[in-house]
Amino acid sequence: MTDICVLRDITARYGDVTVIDRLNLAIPEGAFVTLLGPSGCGKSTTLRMIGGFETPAAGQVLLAGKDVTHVAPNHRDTNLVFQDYALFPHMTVAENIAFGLKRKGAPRDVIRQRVDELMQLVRLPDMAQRLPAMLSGGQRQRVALARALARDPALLLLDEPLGALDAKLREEMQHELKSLQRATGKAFVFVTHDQEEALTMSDVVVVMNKGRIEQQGAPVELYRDPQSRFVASFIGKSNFFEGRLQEASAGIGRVEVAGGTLSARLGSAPLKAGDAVVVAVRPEKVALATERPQGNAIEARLQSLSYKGAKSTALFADAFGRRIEMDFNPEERRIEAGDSSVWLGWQDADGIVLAA
Amino acid sequence: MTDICVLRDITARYGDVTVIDRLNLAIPEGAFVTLLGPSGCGKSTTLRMIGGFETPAAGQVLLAGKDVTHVAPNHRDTNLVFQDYALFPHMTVAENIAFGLKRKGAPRDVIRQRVDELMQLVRLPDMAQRLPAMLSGGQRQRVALARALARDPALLLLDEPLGALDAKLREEMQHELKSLQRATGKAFVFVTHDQEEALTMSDVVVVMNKGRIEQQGAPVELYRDPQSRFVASFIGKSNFFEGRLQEASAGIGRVEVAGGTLSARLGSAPLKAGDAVVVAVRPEKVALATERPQGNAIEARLQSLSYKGAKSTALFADAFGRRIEMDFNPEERRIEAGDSSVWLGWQDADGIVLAA
Amino acid sequence: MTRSFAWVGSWLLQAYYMLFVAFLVLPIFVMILMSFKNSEFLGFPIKGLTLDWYGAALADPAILGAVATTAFVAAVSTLIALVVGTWAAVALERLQGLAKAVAFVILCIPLAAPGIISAISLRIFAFDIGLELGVPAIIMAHTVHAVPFVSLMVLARLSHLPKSQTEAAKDLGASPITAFCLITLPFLKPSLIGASLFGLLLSMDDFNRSFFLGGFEPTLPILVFERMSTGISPQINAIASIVLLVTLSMGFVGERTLRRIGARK
Amino acid sequence: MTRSFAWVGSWLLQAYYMLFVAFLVLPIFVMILMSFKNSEFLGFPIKGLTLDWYGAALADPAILGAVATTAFVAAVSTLIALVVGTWAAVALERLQGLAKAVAFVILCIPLAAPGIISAISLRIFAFDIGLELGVPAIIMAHTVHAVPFVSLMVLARLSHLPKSQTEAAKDLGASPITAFCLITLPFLKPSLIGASLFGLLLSMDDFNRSFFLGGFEPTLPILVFERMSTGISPQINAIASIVLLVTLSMGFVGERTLRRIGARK
Repeated sequence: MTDICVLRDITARYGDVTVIDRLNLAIPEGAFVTLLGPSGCGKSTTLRMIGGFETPAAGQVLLAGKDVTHVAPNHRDTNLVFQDYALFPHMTVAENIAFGLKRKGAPRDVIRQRVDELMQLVRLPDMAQRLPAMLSGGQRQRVALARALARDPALLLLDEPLGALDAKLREEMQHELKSLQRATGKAFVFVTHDQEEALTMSDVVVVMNKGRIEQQGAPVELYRDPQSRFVASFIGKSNFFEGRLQEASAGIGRVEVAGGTLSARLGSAPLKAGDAVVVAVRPEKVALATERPQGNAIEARLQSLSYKGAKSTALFADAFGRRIEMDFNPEERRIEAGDSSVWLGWQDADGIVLAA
Repeated sequence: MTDICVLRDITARYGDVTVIDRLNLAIPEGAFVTLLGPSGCGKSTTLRMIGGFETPAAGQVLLAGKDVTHVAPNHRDTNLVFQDYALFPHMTVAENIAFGLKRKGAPRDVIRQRVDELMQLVRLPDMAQRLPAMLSGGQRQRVALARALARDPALLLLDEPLGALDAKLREEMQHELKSLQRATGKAFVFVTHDQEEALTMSDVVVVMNKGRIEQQGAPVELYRDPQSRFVASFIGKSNFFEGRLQEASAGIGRVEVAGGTLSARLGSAPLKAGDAVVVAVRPEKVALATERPQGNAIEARLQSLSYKGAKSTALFADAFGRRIEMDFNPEERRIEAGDSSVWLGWQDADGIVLAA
Repeated sequence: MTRSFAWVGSWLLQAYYMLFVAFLVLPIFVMILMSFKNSEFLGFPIKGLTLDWYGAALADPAILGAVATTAFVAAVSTLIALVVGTWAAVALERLQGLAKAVAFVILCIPLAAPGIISAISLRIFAFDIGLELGVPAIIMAHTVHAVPFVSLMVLARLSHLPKSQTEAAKDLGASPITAFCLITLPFLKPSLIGASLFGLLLSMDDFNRSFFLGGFEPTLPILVFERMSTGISPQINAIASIVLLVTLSMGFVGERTLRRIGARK
Repeated sequence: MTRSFAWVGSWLLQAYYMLFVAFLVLPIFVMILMSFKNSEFLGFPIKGLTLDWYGAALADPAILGAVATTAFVAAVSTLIALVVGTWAAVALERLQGLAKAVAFVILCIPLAAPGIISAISLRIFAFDIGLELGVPAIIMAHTVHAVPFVSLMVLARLSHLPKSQTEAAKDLGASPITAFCLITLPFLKPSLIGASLFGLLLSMDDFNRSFFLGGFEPTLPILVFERMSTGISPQINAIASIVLLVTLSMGFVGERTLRRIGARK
């Protein structure tokens, strides 16, 4: 698979602030790539540089092999779905979708046919003559998609387009976007700060933080093998135990933490004995026992219990002030509030040792 | 346990529209009661009638045994935490908290002591001289709580106070609110449209819809034994199979649906053979098999898969156009996309028969 | 009990309010009434009504001439101010930081200057640039006066144009100029209509500038003023009532138009 | 390449803009300049500068008297308009539906009426209610003129006061009146300051109403107008420059104050 878009050593600055720091990224053809990160991490700026709305201070943007770093958006073969949709309020749905085609000077009947086709594709027939103000949030979203797809761009860019929708509609649109991407076979670059959205939709998730890429990979990889503390806490939840690496062998590290020693898989970054590290453990991997279990064990007291229907969350605290979260199935196990201390444990393979 | 507040046959109208229809509700002393429902269900209006900001068209509001239906808010022993916090922008944190005490004519040093005490309680020391504009969302929330608690009300009312906070802070404040409620021993009436929030925090959840109470009970009761289709879909998710009740015996109903017969527990509402009903099944109760299982079985094809880290969701569709969601643990089972049809099944006790 | 007190209080408050509001419009109402009175004396009691004063006003060639001059000055100065003011607003919006602040303050100074001061300065200026007093000088003065209003109204709306609107147009292949014509201008339409109406009213109602820069063709306010030197007459009332009606209608139509446009968005 | 063209274009645009903006303030600048010129002739070239015209203006008892009258009229009419206008706004906010719309339109009519029409109607009204021309009549006219502005400014801000603010005050034990004084009034503070300044400027700069309702004590604009009948002189320029300076300073101080209050919120 070739790469439709490549960013080479991109740097971006606003005044004196470096918002993107020598970033390298390749977007494979036909892939659903998500840029994920907290607000201010540079994900939107990266997207806007691909679209031509920002010019990098250094580095190159390649589109289908050609350097487009200094090409204006109206001469670039990308289209952007804006966060606020940016539908033109004085134009009907059909006029909005036709806008890009008219700029190309396409003949009238070609435009009409393409607009019909796109309105079928995004499932909005019979809306051609409505003004955007008369549409619901989900419908506006669909018009914005159709408009951006109208010029058949090499790459579709989406800047948090689901942010304004409510939870139910959001989930529906996630399914639709994913199947639209499959149907068109185009590469999509999707920006979001919502980790669940990123996991659900993407082929590749690129996790960004402070203008740099922390980790990229398939959703399962990122969830199972986070390679930094940031990724382990930003994608899903993790319990962290800070300590110092004692020894590393056969992919398992032994970490000295307050009150004992923990064992866990080693992350891919090179670590050596004596390094400050954290052991990260997912809440659903934590098991409860009344007796001290073999292997990893932390003695703690229950702080609070919250019932969430399909799962429950128990919050424990240990003698060293650490808070440990445990997710469990309330159908399979009951935890009673009480004052006695309990033991929490997990398999070595369920924890991961990361640089602190 | 006596009831601190009782609503008797409350009706509320805006113009010709009846927003609350003969509602009866009792708030037990010291309980955390949540009014849960979609927007426009009348939950906020109910809260505002307890606080005295709306006067019911009919019915009575009793507070600590006394009829306060026509008593103005400034003469009522309740305090409200507003959705937008309603902090006074020209007053410091300390002045905001002291506002209610000054209206009572409390002496200066009593006020100062109580303000200090409250700022300790909500963990906001050293903020006394700040203006609200200089505080973060979570801090404003805490000031609003302290201000509402200052007059030591018989009942604290909270109108979606966590709506404006981001996910992380929201979860933190849920824990804090719950422990604050335990610490003060006061009854809290909390309004929200977020079912997870309601389940997590409440002793009693009152589910409202269209101005009426659909069901009330402990969180576990509502999730396990929803008594209406509305509750089954509003609290958690459910798959629904529409059909007609064939026979009911020993707490189990047999329901004829398109393509076969399903068995499930009967809900508490009286149903008789021939009634139109739905069978509701939680996504996490659905099991997958390649052969037709014993008991409940639906043949379906996989539509889409979404990975969410700790769980995955598979969306199936059957020959009758029904969409069936199944949640599963991606560590325990893999589902591959494919064209062949599969069988979905569940235990009789995991479904519930409800009026359609 | 408390409730019925509150009710009476609220009723009294509203009654007082109505009385007071009536007081605000009473002078205008009396003026219109007197223009229909069949007597030269502008006081009560009114013994009979007549339309004669209107007939006389509308048959007076001086008045008709003044109406024509007023309309011409208003139309031309508004048109120029509209183009120049919009352009100035767009240019100002592109400036950054200090330059923007300075340009904005400079734009506001002519607005804040009292009418008579502004008139004096424009008269000196006209004298210094060799522009003779008369209709062109009035148009110059009205234009200079109207431009800041146009610019501020356009700026106010321009600041509400999401950046994404013009970006989307460019993303879809529009050049910056096409994007301005197809997206920015239509977005500014309510401001432009509002500014036109405001400019017309400003020019039609202006006394100071028209007086100090006028020649031998008076605008309507100047004519009314000159006639007043012989005392207020029912005929002046008739002219004043017509002017008032036209002004209010323009305001009303403008408000309706803007509301209709607003509702579509 | 495209970029440097754009840069030149943008630079040219800015240069043009600066020139144009300069043209807007040029008349005012020339007027001020002429007030320092040591000659009666108000044109170029300027051969020498002097402060004599200012000295003469400030030593003229007629001018000093006019300043006192102007200040008195402005202060009294603004004070009354502030109280009445705020009260009218609060009352209007409590009305509902049609009553509110009607009250609002009535409030706007005096605003939309041209200055000279308003002045004529107020003069007839003063005559009919037996109020003699002079300072009290001017105060009446200025008050009636200022009230709608005050009301609209207060209303604009009142509509941004979240209902929860006064509800919270009542929830915490405040009576409706206490809630108004402790919460609503402080919230309105920026509007009230803005309306005061605007009312003062409106009164100080008014020509039409002061002219038609005035007696033997002229306000400053009237005095300037009367002196103009003998032609524009450097002394008038000096007075005009001082008035302009005072006006702009008031506007500037007001803007700063409002901005400071705004930043605190």
